[in-house]
Amino acid sequence: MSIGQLQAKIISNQKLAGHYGHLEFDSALIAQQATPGQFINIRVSDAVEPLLRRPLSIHNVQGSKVKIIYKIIGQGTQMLSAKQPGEFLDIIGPLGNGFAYQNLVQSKKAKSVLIAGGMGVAPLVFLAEKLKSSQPLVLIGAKTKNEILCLQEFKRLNCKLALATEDGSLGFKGRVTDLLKTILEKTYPEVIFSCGPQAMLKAVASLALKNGIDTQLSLEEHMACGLGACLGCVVLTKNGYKTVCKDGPVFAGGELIW
Amino acid sequence: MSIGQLQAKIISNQKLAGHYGHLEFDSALIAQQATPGQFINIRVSDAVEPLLRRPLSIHNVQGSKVKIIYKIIGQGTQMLSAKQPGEFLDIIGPLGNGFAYQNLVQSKKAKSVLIAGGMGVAPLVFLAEKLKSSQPLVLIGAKTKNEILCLQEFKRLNCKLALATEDGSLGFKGRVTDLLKTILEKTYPEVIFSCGPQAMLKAVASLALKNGIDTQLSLEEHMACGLGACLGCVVLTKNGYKTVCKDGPVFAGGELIW
Amino acid sequence: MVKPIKPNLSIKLGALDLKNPVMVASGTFGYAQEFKDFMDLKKLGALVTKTITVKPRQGNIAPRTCETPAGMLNSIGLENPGVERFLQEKLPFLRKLNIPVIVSIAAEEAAEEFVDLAQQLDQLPEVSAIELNISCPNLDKSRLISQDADNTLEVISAVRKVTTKCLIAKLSPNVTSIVDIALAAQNAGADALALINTLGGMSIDVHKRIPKLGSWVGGLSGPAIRPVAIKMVWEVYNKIKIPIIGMGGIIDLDSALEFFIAGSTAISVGTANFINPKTSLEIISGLEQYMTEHNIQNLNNITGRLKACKD
Amino acid sequence: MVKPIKPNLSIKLGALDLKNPVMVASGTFGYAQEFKDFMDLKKLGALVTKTITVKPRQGNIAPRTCETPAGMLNSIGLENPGVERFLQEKLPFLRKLNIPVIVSIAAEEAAEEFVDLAQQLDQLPEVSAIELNISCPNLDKSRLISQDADNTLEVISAVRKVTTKCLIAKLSPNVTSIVDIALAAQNAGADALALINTLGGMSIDVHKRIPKLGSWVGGLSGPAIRPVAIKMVWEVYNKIKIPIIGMGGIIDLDSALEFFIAGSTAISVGTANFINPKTSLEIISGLEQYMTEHNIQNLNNITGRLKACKD
Ligand SMILES: Cc1cc2nc3c(=O)[nH]c(=O)nc-3n(C[C@H](O)[C@H](O)[C@H](O)COP(=O)(O)OP(=O)(O)OC[C@H]3O[C@@H](n4cnc5c(N)ncnc54)[C@H](O)[C@@H]3O)c2cc1C
Ligand SMILES: Cc1cc2nc3c(=O)[nH]c(=O)nc-3n(C[C@H](O)[C@H](O)[C@H](O)COP(=O)(O)OP(=O)(O)OC[C@H]3O[C@@H](n4cnc5c(N)ncnc54)[C@H](O)[C@@H]3O)c2cc1C
Ligand SMILES: Cc1cc2nc3c(=O)[nH]c(=O)nc-3n(C[C@H](O)[C@H](O)[C@H](O)COP(=O)(O)O)c2cc1C
Ligand SMILES: Cc1cc2nc3c(=O)[nH]c(=O)nc-3n(C[C@H](O)[C@H](O)[C@H](O)COP(=O)(O)O)c2cc1C
Ligand code: FES
Ligand code: FES
Repeated sequence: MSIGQLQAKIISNQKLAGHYGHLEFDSALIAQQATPGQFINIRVSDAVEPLLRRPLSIHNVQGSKVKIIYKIIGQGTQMLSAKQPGEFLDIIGPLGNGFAYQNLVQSKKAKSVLIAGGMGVAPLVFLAEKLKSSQPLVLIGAKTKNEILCLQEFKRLNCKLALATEDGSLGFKGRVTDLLKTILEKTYPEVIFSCGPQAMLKAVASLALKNGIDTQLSLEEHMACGLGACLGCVVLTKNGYKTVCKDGPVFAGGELIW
Repeated sequence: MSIGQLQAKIISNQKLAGHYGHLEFDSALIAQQATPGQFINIRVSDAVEPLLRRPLSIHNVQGSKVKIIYKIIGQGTQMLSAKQPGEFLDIIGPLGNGFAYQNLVQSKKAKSVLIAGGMGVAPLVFLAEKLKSSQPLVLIGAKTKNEILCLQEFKRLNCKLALATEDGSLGFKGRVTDLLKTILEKTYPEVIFSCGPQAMLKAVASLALKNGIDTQLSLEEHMACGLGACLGCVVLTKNGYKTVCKDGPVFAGGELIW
Repeated sequence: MVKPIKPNLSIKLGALDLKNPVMVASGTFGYAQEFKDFMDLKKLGALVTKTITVKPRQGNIAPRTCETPAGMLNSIGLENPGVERFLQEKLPFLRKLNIPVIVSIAAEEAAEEFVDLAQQLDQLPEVSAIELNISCPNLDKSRLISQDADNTLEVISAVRKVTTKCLIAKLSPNVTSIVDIALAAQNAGADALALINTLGGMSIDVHKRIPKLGSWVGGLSGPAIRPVAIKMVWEVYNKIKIPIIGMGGIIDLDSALEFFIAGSTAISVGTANFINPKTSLEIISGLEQYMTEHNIQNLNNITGRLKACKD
Repeated sequence: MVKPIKPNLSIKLGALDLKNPVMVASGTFGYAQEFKDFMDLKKLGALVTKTITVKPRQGNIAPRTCETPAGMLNSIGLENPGVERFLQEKLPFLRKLNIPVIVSIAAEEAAEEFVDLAQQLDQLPEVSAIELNISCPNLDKSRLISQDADNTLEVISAVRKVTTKCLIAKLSPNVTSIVDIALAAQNAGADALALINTLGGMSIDVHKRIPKLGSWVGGLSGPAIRPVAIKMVWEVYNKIKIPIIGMGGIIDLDSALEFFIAGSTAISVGTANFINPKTSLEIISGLEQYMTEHNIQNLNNITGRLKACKD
């Protein structure tokens, strides 16, 4: 598997409700190699502002098309949202190590739970697609209703869905990790895959640990190179610091020191 | 007369042939006060790149409409050329002291010559309009044919026109100052108004001096504030350094020390 | 919810009271007159003049400014009309504004000029404070006063003897240890420190192969230098007792807050005055709103209040 | 018109020959392996490794980088596997590239570590040069070696005694006089100088009120610092005889040319490797084209060739 730096043509770039966007570009190299949990590093401006690339998860692939979804939070994602179809994006990818899921692909019965917090849905749709034969249970949590993303996509993949919003505007009222707690009283998955805010991932990890369940957690850190070269994006693990961009972004929960 | 900082709505922004553009915006404050030779200072980006405003001459005014023409030479003018009608431009102006021409306005016979080099036409169209009753002679010089700008506008103002291109692709073959030399053998204007590259202005000044003709020259210097506050944009005069943005941009040729 | 009380933006620099902590930096606001047409100058916390010398100065040859990534270089060279004409031609307008006027002064040759200037200004009620520019990179000197702790101590001590006015020492970032210089200034009796002046810099036109500045080298300012300024403010804040006036790349409320949190009692807007002349006024109103929303009564609940680590 | 001759991009750093003057800066290119997938590493003039220490180093706590206007801060803290594992795990790949490998080294506690490391590296044919990182701002030391001329002289002299390899001294810009330090390095027998390491900086998240870097302060790099680096290169170039490797905000051919014209014999690409990993290769081909177009045969017709003034 090899990383490429390429000029990828934008196929579509749509604003979603709220401050979200959905972008498709064309890259056989990335589409063919990408595995769920990997990401790309996008240069949003060819000027010096903003200076660094922006890391974004591979949301899904289709033929030679690669999809990403993004939340507009600052200058970089703002500029990304302004890109027009037909323009070219300077992209480096696919990057990092994705989720370890292969042993579950063939299985016919649900052995896995996917938990997304907010934008954490981004890499999980791709994963759900790989696991669809086993109909994984997908938990999505957010502050409020309209921050629950990708519902339709998960439904299309006929995943079992359970939702949680902190204000109760949709599904279970409370944290998605509280929802998980209740669920773990009934079901006993082999693996929990999760992506979202660090606090949530930490809660997921400790819950799973209590129940003796493996976890695969996708982390975020501020990145400069995205290639494992600058050693900027580290997290502390039982084997010392590791880079989120190269050793991760997905880590086994048991490996991490919070 | 008072300077304003305003958000002016762009009425139109057209690309002209070559690397030129033509922008109209709405500002009663500037349109009503502006005199030929004054300029405005435009903030082309609300990020920190490029950091400083860009000074541009007032090309003409019509009612509350203000026109500028620009040559795309770098990041700032590039960004300016990308602005869309309806967008708002952060503009400070009108700035500086324009051409001293009032004593000629009423005159019926041509007493003045206007000499433009390249983009130097920018402020001279506005001036020609004020002087049209006296049908001034307008000399325009450029490297080649398609760098001769605003021909139609000067014709509409029924100015007498004489052109010079260094490659001879249009009009007199050679420097516009050489053309001026031949003209000064026949005619004897009271004032020469000129705007263009420094080397050209210098040549115009010395020619005029030889012939005992007053000159009004519009200079350019790198600017930070555009308000006379930073003392960054100075030129050396017989009375010491003066600011191009506040004391100028127009100076009497005799005042300058080259 | 109880209606929040109006926050108190006033601060003290030595004996000098400011109604708010936002001023405009020396050399970036001329003598204020240039900005009167389009902003309400009376709202400023204080105003620092372009640096004045005893004799008039022509300044350096053009070009005197150029743009750099997220910053600019300048080599004005302290062009100013000299103290006499300043008092006649510039000060009257400033007086009418009824805001604290801080006069920045520098010496061209001998340090005594500082004393001479300070003595003249000390007489004038309309001068609220004196800022000693011992850090201008645009005098062709091999070493600036504020690049040496002993010289800093000496010069400020001498001036301290001849004036009771609030005395501000403006320091250069081009030093190995800003803390050493800051301590010297404090020991010499400075009432406050202005941090930072410009960073030495140079830029070349690679096509013409000439320096972009007529005098080759100049001072770097603007957002580009903000991280350098923030670090120095923070380091100095932890070692001295006198208030700090923070500056270096402030362009909006957030960048101003960064300086307060790093340890500034007041802040100064410089290069941003060229880009958006209203920056300082927008920071004042923004600051008031911010303090109201977060129910912060006094600025000393922001100054230096950096949390140990994220939790 | 006569067909122009192919320009000669080769340069010399002491006894070391480089086929072209473009290298990648320590800490910004890992151990090259990270970039092998998408660029032809063999084209590089030379490659400088991440700084190596005697013992393995964990480095600083996260976050270790943050963005600033036209720049970035880093506080990696010299994370590295230690010299032993470097030789076992990293050097073999580098050897295969057949390009000059410059190993950057630093001491954690005692200056003797420099000597120790230099002795080990001196043995190895695959090591072309040794760069002494006496300027890393990310060791919690009050003062860096290269912030003191005497320490600089001492350390480099000691290393000079134990190796005949090309010795490069990497200097910190956080000094009052870069020339004093450069002279000390030259007198100590350094073959070349690397200018500049990062500028000390700090950035604060004003909403959380915490420093953006886990270790609070770090080093500023990127286009923002280029004017500072250019000035130092130019000043040092005029005072010393040994070649300068210029760096600080190089992102393209023009910014590279700026460093050559200011007096650099070679240049190093740092932060730009994160933004466009091919920057160094594009500069090499761009430089060749530039020299061909302008009929410049050798780089010494560019290095330091700044015209006195515009005409
Ligand atoms: C491996 C990985 C995958 C990601 N996938 C997605 C995704 O699929 N969709 C999505 O919307 N966002 C994703 N993010 C977060 C995304 O990178 C940031 O939201 C984005 O960089 C913000 O840039 P900005 O300029 O808009 O915001 P600003 O806050 O202005 O960015 C300032 C700096 O902080 C960095 N930064 C800000 N937020 C984050 C963050 N959460 N993680 C890392 N760096 C950050 C930026 O890269 C930039 O360098 C991912 C992050 C990582 C590390
Ligand atoms: C009083 C005045 C009136 C002007 N009128 C016009 C006009 O009507 N039409 C037009 O096309 N141009 C005009 N110019 C020139 C115009 O300001 C520059 O072309 C423009 O600033 C270039 O910006 P840039 O970012 O595209 O180029 P860059 O070269 O990237 O700009 C880099 C820096 O140099 C400055 N700069 C570059 N060229 C000039 C210049 N010739 N004069 C002053 N500063 C410069 C820029 O402002 C910027 O700060 C005028 C300049 C002045 C001083
Ligand atoms: C054009 C210009 C002129 C300046 N002149 C002076 C001066 O005369 N005296 C002085 O103490 N500082 C002077 N400075 C420095 C500023 O006061 C300020 O310390 C510095 O620019 C950093 O702040 P900034 O990044 O907000 O501009 C000048 C700065 C600029 C840009
Ligand atoms: C993330 C990062 C890590 C760095 N690590 C080192 C290092 O280990 N040793 C060293 O001598 N310089 C190190 N540097 C400094 C660079 O080598 C270079 O001197 C500096 O970044 C200026 O160049 P630039 O602006 O092109 O990045 C590092 C810089 C960055 C950005
Ligand atoms: S971002 Fe450079 S190592 Fe991860
Ligand atoms: S640009 Fe500031 S004085 Fe002219």
